[in-house]
Formats: sequence, structure tokens, C-alpha cells
Amino acid sequence: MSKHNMSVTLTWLKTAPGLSIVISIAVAVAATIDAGPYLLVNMVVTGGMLALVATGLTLMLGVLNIPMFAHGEYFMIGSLTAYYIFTPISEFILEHPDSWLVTFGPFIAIIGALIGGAIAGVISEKLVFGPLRRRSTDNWVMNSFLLTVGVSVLLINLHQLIFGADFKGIVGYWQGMPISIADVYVSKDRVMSFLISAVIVALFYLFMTYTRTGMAIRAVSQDITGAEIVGIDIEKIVLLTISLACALAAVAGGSLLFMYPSYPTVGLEPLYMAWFVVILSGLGNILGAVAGAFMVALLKVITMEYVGAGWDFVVPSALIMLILIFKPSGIFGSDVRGVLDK
Amino acid sequence: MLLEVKNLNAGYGYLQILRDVSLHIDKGEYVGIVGPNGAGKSTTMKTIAGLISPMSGSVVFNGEDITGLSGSAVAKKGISFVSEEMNLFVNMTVQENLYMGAYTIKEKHLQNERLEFVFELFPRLAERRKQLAGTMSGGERKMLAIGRGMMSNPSLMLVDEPSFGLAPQLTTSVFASLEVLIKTGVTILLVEQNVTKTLAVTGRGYVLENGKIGLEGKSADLAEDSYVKKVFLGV
Amino acid sequence: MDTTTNDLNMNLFDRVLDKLCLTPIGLAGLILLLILPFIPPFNQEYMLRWLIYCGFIAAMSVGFDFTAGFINIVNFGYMAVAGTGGYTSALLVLNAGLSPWIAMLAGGVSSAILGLVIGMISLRLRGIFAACLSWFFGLAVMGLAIKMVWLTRGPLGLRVPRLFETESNFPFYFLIVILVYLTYLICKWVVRSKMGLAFQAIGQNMDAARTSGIDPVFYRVFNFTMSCAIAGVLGGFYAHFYGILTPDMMHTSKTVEVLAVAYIGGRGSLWGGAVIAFPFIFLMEIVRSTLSHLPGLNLVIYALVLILVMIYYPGGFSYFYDTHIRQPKNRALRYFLNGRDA
Amino acid sequence: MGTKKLQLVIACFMTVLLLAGGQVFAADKVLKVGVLGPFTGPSAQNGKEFKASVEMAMEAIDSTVGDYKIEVVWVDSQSDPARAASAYAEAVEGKGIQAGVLNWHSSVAVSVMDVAAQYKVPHMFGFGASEVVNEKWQADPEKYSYWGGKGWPVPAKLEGNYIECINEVIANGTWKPKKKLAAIYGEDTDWGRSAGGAYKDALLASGWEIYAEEYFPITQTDFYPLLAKFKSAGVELLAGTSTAAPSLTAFVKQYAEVGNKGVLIASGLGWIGDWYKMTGPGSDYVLDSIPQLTTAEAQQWAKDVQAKYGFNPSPSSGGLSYDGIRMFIKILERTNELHGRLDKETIHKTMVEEVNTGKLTYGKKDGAIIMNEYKYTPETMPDMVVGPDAYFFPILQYKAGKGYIIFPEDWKQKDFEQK
Repeated sequence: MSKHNMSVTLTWLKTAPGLSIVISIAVAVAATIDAGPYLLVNMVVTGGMLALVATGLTLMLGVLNIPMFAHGEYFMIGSLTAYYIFTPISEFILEHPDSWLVTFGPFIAIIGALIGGAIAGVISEKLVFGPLRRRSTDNWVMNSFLLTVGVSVLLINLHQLIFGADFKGIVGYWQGMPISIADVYVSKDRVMSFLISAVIVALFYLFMTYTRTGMAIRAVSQDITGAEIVGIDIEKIVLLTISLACALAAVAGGSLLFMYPSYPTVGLEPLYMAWFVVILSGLGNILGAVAGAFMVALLKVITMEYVGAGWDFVVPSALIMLILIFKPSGIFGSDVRGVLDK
Repeated sequence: MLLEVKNLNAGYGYLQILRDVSLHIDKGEYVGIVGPNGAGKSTTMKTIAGLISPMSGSVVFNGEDITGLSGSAVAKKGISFVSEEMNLFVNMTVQENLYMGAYTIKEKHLQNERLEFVFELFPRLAERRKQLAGTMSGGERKMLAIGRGMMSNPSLMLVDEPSFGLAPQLTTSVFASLEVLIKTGVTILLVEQNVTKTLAVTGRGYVLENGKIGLEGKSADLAEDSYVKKVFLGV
Repeated sequence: MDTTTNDLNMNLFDRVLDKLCLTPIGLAGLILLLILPFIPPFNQEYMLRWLIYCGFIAAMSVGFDFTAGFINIVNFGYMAVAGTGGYTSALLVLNAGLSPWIAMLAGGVSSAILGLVIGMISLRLRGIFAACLSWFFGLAVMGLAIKMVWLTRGPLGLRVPRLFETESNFPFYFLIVILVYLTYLICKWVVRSKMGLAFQAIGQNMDAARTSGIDPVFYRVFNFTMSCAIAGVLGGFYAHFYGILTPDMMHTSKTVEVLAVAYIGGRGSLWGGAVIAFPFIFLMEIVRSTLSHLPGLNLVIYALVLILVMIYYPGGFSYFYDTHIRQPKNRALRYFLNGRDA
Repeated sequence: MGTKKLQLVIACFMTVLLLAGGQVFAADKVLKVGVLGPFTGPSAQNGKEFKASVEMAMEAIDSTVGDYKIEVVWVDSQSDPARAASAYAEAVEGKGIQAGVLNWHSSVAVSVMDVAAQYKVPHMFGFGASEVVNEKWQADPEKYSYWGGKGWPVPAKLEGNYIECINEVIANGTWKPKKKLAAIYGEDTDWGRSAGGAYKDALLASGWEIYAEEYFPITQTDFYPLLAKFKSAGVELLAGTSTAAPSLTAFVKQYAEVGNKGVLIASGLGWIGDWYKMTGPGSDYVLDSIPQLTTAEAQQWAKDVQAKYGFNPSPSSGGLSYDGIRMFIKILERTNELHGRLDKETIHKTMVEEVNTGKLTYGKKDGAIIMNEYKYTPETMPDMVVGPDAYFFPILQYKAGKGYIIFPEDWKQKDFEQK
């Protein structure tokens, strides 16, 4: 490594992202040595799922300036869709244990959740966000925020009215013995859900970075007028972004159905966690959100280990508030343009 | 006639700014609009570019009525707008910004051809192709905005206040680059506060006052006009 | 309603009315509220219970609007602040044997301190980030109420002595009507003074306010502290009326209830939320109670109203009133609606 | 536009008001009974079972006692004490219920007790089990006589059985834990903490060491970090409970996944009708204590529920509530016989004079499907008499979705098996 690179690395280390990543890794390593490797495994698995939910939220906030309060309800739509697709599949599997559905059935359910979320997103845009955008331009952030609050209450209670308040859960997606990593047992479902989220987040990152449409989405997020004058169809991009964001939340809900059974308010916890991630990491980039997701996961796991069950809202939220006092735009947020109420 | 604007009325909300503005541009022309602050120069540009929908009147481009089309639809017709605020994508690199300028072109090789062309025109941009647009200096950004406007191979470019907020020597270089563009056969509609400079470079000009076209004619004639001299040039 | 005129032409009645920040119709409304419990069917205890809840939400929405409508920051942890006041008051009564009346005020003080803290740490944040901070703060406070079992009995809830030693709801109803009015009056007085202008300046553009010599730090913190103090006293009322206090009171969904009423009523009006709360909440209670076989329907309606208002009438009821009802041709009617200074 | 529309809105509003108000003036000879349960929220599954039980019991008597028509008013506790108290008061004031039955959560019991006492509405067979309920009741038996016999005794009376069973199993050598290290978990409610306390006392008394006590919100479903912690600490016995279906099934499932080898007591797993659908083989070897559907009548009842409502009822929330409401009907019949009229005073009188004194009981001979006999005495109040011939839960161990009684000795179907 050349001297120049060294100094670049050193400067990076002194910035907020560098510092917090280094501290997080140090804390994770220290806690792992102290408590055992299971802590690290749990952090990675939890972080993977948080990343999925948080990227969708970042997308909504970063591109459309919509502080989405109903994100958890799209998570719920995903889990509900997956439940209704997978229940008949699992019954079929019980009778035909050799069927190809044993391996691929869960994927059908999870992809179904993805599609369900995307459709829900399109409907929301057509019925709710679109009309608001056409009618109101001033005070957009707050108005859209309140709108999503309404959407959240609406979806929660529609679920309750139509599907009832009971918990619609499944035993698991993939049968078989848990996988053992360093004497830590991780069930196949968790491994798969982590892989799914890793693949989706990676694909999403590539999509946003290299494809024409992905770049158009980024362009809209950075300067909507600029995007319009280069010929990007804003309406289309907005529709795509909303359905993408909702699909990301829904696919998280679908792939985590084995852990979070579907019920009206199942989305609240993922929502809180996703907001923790987004506020902590700031509105910058997808990689920032992913890093933030692992940090929040670490906070959560550490809290569970050293403080106890039930404290996992108190301690992380207190810490995030502390960080916000010193770094109001979040750790990775270089640019909070547009979300400021200017 | 490449662009014909007839009796355009436009504004923001209930506030009307333009009153019966009519103007036209032929292919290959270099036309300037001058006028005092708040006369409606930028509003005219934004309305033609489709960012503001007019209350009445018509905009015909290449024989096609484009009145009231959205900004992106107008861009697809071949009009590119370099706005006063530049509206760059600050978190994208120079090269990415330029590629976004060619959004209406689907073929990658055509995009690359345009990129080469812009880099040839502005070697400075080629040097900084990996830099984030948000970290560049004012003059470079202006260059990038114009370069991005060029990327879609437009038949008409609307350039709004290219000298705004720039140091004099940078202004000169920006004007020089527009000069180069005209030679490559692009039609340009320029809006400027710098009246002397504008009337010196353009072929024809309009004087906009209080949302109305006051005078029009050859730039050289306008520069000699006593009213223009009195009001804008302070002679 | 917004200007004080010391016009000598005004007679005593008008002047008193003006000091009390009421228009003749406002006075009529207040009188109606005071005689409502004597008119059937409202004289039934269960209806009074609903009306008291309406009053509670009405008063809360006034306090909420004091922040949201004037300095443009949504305090998303408002119910948590109220809950803190409620818990403080309840604990003082239970452990120190204080009279509930004094304890309620102490609750206000504790909430004011909380508001001071939130106001201080959210100073550097704007818009949605400040809302998120207060939200996380609320979550943390609620988490503490759940986990500090030795003090709060956790989710089991505290039994709290009621303010009046009677089974009837009558005295509570009159008390809450007075509280609604007092809250309105105090907020209105502040808003009418020079301070109100400063608030609005900060709410519209903080930087511009700063350059014109307004100290945003003081005004923002003051506003936060005051609205939180109001919430604290009301939280005490809540505790000493229902007789049971659980952390659930601090839940975000409760804040959403207040927020919905405040915004449907019309932001920045102070009176809009108070006026709309009575019919709106009451109607929702009727729906909930009569259609109890369709649980959640009332909240579906709630959400729909919020969504429709946000899209089509973001100014809310007060804006509707000001533009459509306020200026009738008839002079007597105009006096009735506006008072003398119109 | 304004005024006309506004008038219309006001007119509609008043109509709704009058309609709602009018409900109070209903026809004579109707007895309104409030059924309190968590019909929405995390414990809605139990509410569903309540509903099925009450409807079936009412159907059986054609909703009639004497010449009274029984009208059921559902009072949703929403698993929250404050909301439950409000809903109950509203049911009394607005809908005119004269008596109430059932209830699920202890915290709800604690708050609704006061409402019942305030309005002097007798309430029978609420399930809130914890000591807090009893302490409160015993502090003022007169006042709380309106909160009649409970449907579930304090945890110490039943939950201690687990530990007794475990100690017996260790004593006879079927299970040899490496060390006597236990942990306690539970939902963060009155019930969870109360049961946790019962385990703790029993464990400490028999020489166990307690590694940790963890109480979590009833909506939590992610226990991997917690369980991994227990595993790495070498906890051999994990005892706890939750009444929320998603929470407990997730706990059981994840316990197996994390690779714990010790014994898991998941008290309350079987209270959820379709628990096996949610835990799968993860529930193998788990200990639970639930009443059994032993009689033909009981099994028929389960079949009927399955046929009519499409779910498999649990003996504890469904079965006990069925017995509870039928016992309540018996009380109503007795009241009618004694006083010739049914209202809150007469029902309360019967409860105090006949039920609480042990005169009126409900047992297998009356058609009870779960327990041998539900009997209250002045000494046990507000609990019932607990014992193998009265109210008793055997300890079961699950395997492949079926429970086998392993304790007490005389009911035993199978021996304890180690994982």
C-alpha cells in the first residue's frame, strides 16, 4: 500500500462513517469474544433482513421525499400474500414429499410476496400519492408523511376487517436440520432469508448503479427538474420507485413469514427498525443503508445480550438520538437536500 | 420555422407573468432574449421547455404542436433546456451526468459518440469525468450543464442565463463554447442579463419587458436602438 | 380572530370576548358544550365517557397544533410526553400521597422538562428529522415505562385514584371542557403576542428568521416546552379519569389519533382540532360501538377521512371555514361568526 | 356550497346519535350478558375460541333461560387493561349488560374488577390468574364480590407442578442434566411475571440455580438472540409461558432451531388451538400442562367446533370457556328458579350465596367437558378448589403434535423422554 493510500485511509477513518464502522466492528468482535460466535451470526442474519426493509424506505425518502410511515404495512402485505400462497403449497408438500415444490415452493411464495407488494405500491401511487402530488406541492414532506400515516392505519384495519386479527403463520419454508456454523445452529429458513436479502440488495445496488432506469431513479432523487429536462418521464419513474420500494418491503415480509406471522400490526417492528436504520445512516446511498442496517442489528443483538429482552427499543433509540445530536444528517448522509423543510 | 410561439400567456398559479408573448426561431439561428430582472425571460424558457404549462397560446416546434406537453416529452422532441440553476445531478460523476443528458437516446454507441463530441468541445470535462458534479466549481458546472444539454443531440437548445454568478473570464469562456455550438449547426435561444454581450454574439434578438415583447430585430440593430441603449446599456 | 383591536367602538361584551379569544359563535359553541350533558341522549353516562374522550383529544390537538401548526415541527412522541405527565402524576399520588390536583400540575412540570430536553436536542434538526427524533424519544420513553416494572408495573398498568370521588362522569366532563378552553386560551394568548409572529417566522423559514434577528433556539425550545407542559397536565387528567394507566397510552398510534384530529381540524388554527374533535371522535365511537362485529371499521373510516383531507383539503376544516363560511352577506350572521373586529 | 351540506351532515349525525341512543330502550325480558375477551389484538385467537364456545353454548339452550331471552354483548378487551375498562363501562352504561362472563388477561381482570364493582355488575369465570387479582380481591371481598369465581387459579397452584414433575424425573434417573441451571422466560404481563415467579420459587426451593429471567412484549417473535444466549450459558431447563400464540410458537420453534438440548417448559402452548400448525416438529419433547379432552362429550364438542368454525379448539381457552359459560347458564337457571327474575342483583345474590359457598358447582355430571368439578369455597375464593378430582392440569410432553401425560403418576400415559 502506497503512502498516499495510507493517508487516504487514515482520513477516511477520521470521518463519521469510518469511525462508526470501525467502532461497530470493534464492538462486534469484542462482544463475540466475550459472549460467543452466536452473537455475530445473529447480527449478520438480523442485519440482512433489516437491510432489505431499510433500502425500500431509503428509496421512498431519498427519491420521492416521502417519509413513509406505512412501510411496515407493505411488509405485512408481503407476509399475507406469502401466507396465502404457501399454505396450499405446504399442504401439497405434506402429501407429496418428493415434489419439486419442497425446494421451490417457498420461492413461489416469496416471489408472490414481491409481486403483491409491487401491485400494492402501484395501487397506492394511483389512488393516494399521485393525487396528492398533482394537488399539493408546498409542504410536501409533511403532507405526504401524514398521508402515509393514514395509509398505515387504513391498511392495518383493512387487514383486520377482511382477514381477521389472528396470526397467520407457517411452520417454516424449508424443512430439514439447522445448519451449524461454529457450534451455532441457524435454521435453513434464516440462512435462506439472509441469502435472499443479500441477493436482492446486491441486485438492487447493481440496478441502481449501472442500468439506465436505475440511474434515472437516482437522477430524479438528486434533481427532479434536471431529470425532467433530460427527458426522464417523472410519472413513470415515480410509479416504478414506489412499487419497487413496496416490493422490497413485501419481499422482506414474505421471506420472514416463518418468523413474523402475518397479523394486522406485524409491520410496526420492522417499521421502527427501518426508520432507525434510515435516520442513523442518513439519506445518502444504498451502501450506507446496508451498513446502517448491520449497525442497528448489532445494537439490537448487543442490547438483547447485555441488557435483556424487551429493551431493544429503548437502548438503540437512545443511542441513535445521541448520534443525531452530533451528526444531524446521519452517519453516511452527506446530503440531506430536499428533506429539509426549505 | 423551427419554433413558433404564439400569444403565450403563462405564470405561476394565479400570478400571470407572460402576456401574449410571440416569437419565432429559424433553423440554425442564434437568437437572444434580453430584458430586465423579472421581465419573464426565464418563465418564457420554462414554458417552452414544458416545465410550466401555459394558460393560453401555443408553442409549435418543427411543425408539431407541443403546447402543454410535460418537460420530458418536450425533451424527447429534441429541445434541450440548460436552466439557470443548471439542475445537475450533484451526486453523480461528470460522465454519469452526461450520460443522463443522452437519456432520450437508447443506443449505447450513439450515446458514446455524443460523449466523445462533448468531451472534444469541453476538454476540461473529459479530465474530470470521474469527479462528482457537486464538487466542481461554478464555471465547470456551467460547462457540464451545457455539455449535458448537448448530449441528446438537440435541434434546439434553450440556454438560460449562462453567465449568472460567474466570474468575467469564465463568462467569456462559456460564451465561447456557445459560439462553437452554433458552428456545429445547433439552433440556440439564449436568455441573458448581460445585454451587450448577448447582442454582440446573437444574430437576432427580442427585448422582453413586463412579460411582453417590447422590441425585436437584428441584434446589431437592437444594440444601436436608442431605447435599448438608454434602458439597458445606461448610455 | 387573529388580531387584537383596541377599538374604542367595541362595547364591553365584545372586548371581553376578544380578550377571551372567542367569537360569538365560539361562545355559543362553548355554552353548547357546557349544557350538552343535560340534553338527552347525551345525558347518559356512556355518552359522557365518549365526550370526555373527545374533549381529551380536542385539548391534546390544540397543544399539538401549537407546535405543528406554528413552528412546523410534528412532535411525533406527543402522547409519550402526555404519558410521562400521567405517570408522574399517578406515581406522586400513589407513593407520596399528593392530591391528584397538585400531582396533575407536577405532571405538567415533568412533561415540560421532557419537552425542554426534546426541544434542545432536536434543535439542529428540521422537519421530518425533528419529527423522527421526537418519535424515537417517545418510543424510548414508552419502552422505559414498560421495562421499569418496579416503578410503573410495566404493561400491567397502574391503578390511579380518580380526581373526583364519584362514579358519575359529570364532573370530569365539565373539567375537560374547561381544560380544552384553557388550553386554547393560553395558546392563543401566546400566539397573539409578539411571540406568535416569531413562531410563524421560524416555522416558515428558519434561516430567514435568524437573519431578521429572531433567536430560533429560544422560541423553538419555549414552544416545545409549553406544548409538552400542556400535554403533561392533560396526561394527568387522563390518568385520574380512567383510573388506569398503561404504557399503551404512549403508543405512536395514539399520537396518530391526536395528529389526525389536529390536521383534519386545520393546522395553524388552534381551534380547528378542538372543534372537529367532538363530532368526529364521537361519531367514530358510535361506529365502533354499534358495529362492534366489524372491529377496526371505525379506524378505517378514520384513516380514509385523514387521507381524503390530506389530498383534497390539506388546510383542513379551519381553512374550509375561513374560505366558505366565514364571510356571509348577512351582517348579523357575520358578526356572529367573526365578532366585532371583522 | 357550505351551509346546505353542513346541515345535511348535522342531520345525519343526529340521526346516528338517536339510533345509537335508542338501543338502550329495548324490549322487556331480555338479559344482556357481556362476554369479555380479546377479540382483536395479539390474543385474538383466544377471543375467537371464546366466541365459538359462547355461541355454541347459547345455541344449545336456544339463548333462553326461563322466559328470558339471553342476548350476548361482545366486549373487546383488546388485550389492554385501559381499553378493556372503557369498553366494559360502555357495555354497562350504553348497552345495559346485567352480567358478564369470561376474560383472558390478568391485567384486564385487575382493571375491569373495579368497573364491575362500580356498576355492581356480577362477572363470572374470568381467566385472569395472577396473584395480583387475588390480592386485590381479598383486600375487599365485599366490594369485589361482583368479580365472581375465577376461571383459572393463581399460577403457584398449578405451575409448580412442572417443577415437581421435573424433579421427579431427575430423581428417578430418566433425565440427567449436566448442572441444575435454569432460566425463566415469559410474556411481560401480570400472568407471565406471576407464572415466572412461581417457577422461580419452586426451582430455587429444589436446588436449581437461576441463570436469568427474561420478560418480553407479547408481540415479540424474534427470540434467536435470547435463545442463543441461553444455549451458550449451558441452561438445562427453560421454564416460561406466554398467552400470545405468535410469541410462544415462535419461541418453541426457535428453541429447537438454535440447537438447545435441554428441557423446555412452554406453559400455554396447548392453549392455542392450532399450535402444531405453527410450531411443527419443533414442539417435540416440550412440556406443557393443559387439560385433556377425555370424555366422549368433550371430543364431540371439539369436532363440532372444527366443523362449524374451521379450527381445532384448545381444551384450555376453548374448552374452559365452554365450561365457564355453561356453568354461568346453570347459575342463571338457578337464579331464575330462586328469584323468578334475572337481573344484576339476583344474579349477584346467587353468586354470593350459592356459588361462592360451594353449594352450586358444575361438574362432569352436568356435562362439563374439561374438569371434573368447578367448585368454589369461601376459603379458596376467588380461586376454585384445585386438585385432581376437581380442577387440575396434568403435565404433558409433546411428540409429533400430540401430548402424552407424564405427570401425575396415576394419570400417566408415557414416561418422560429426553431429547
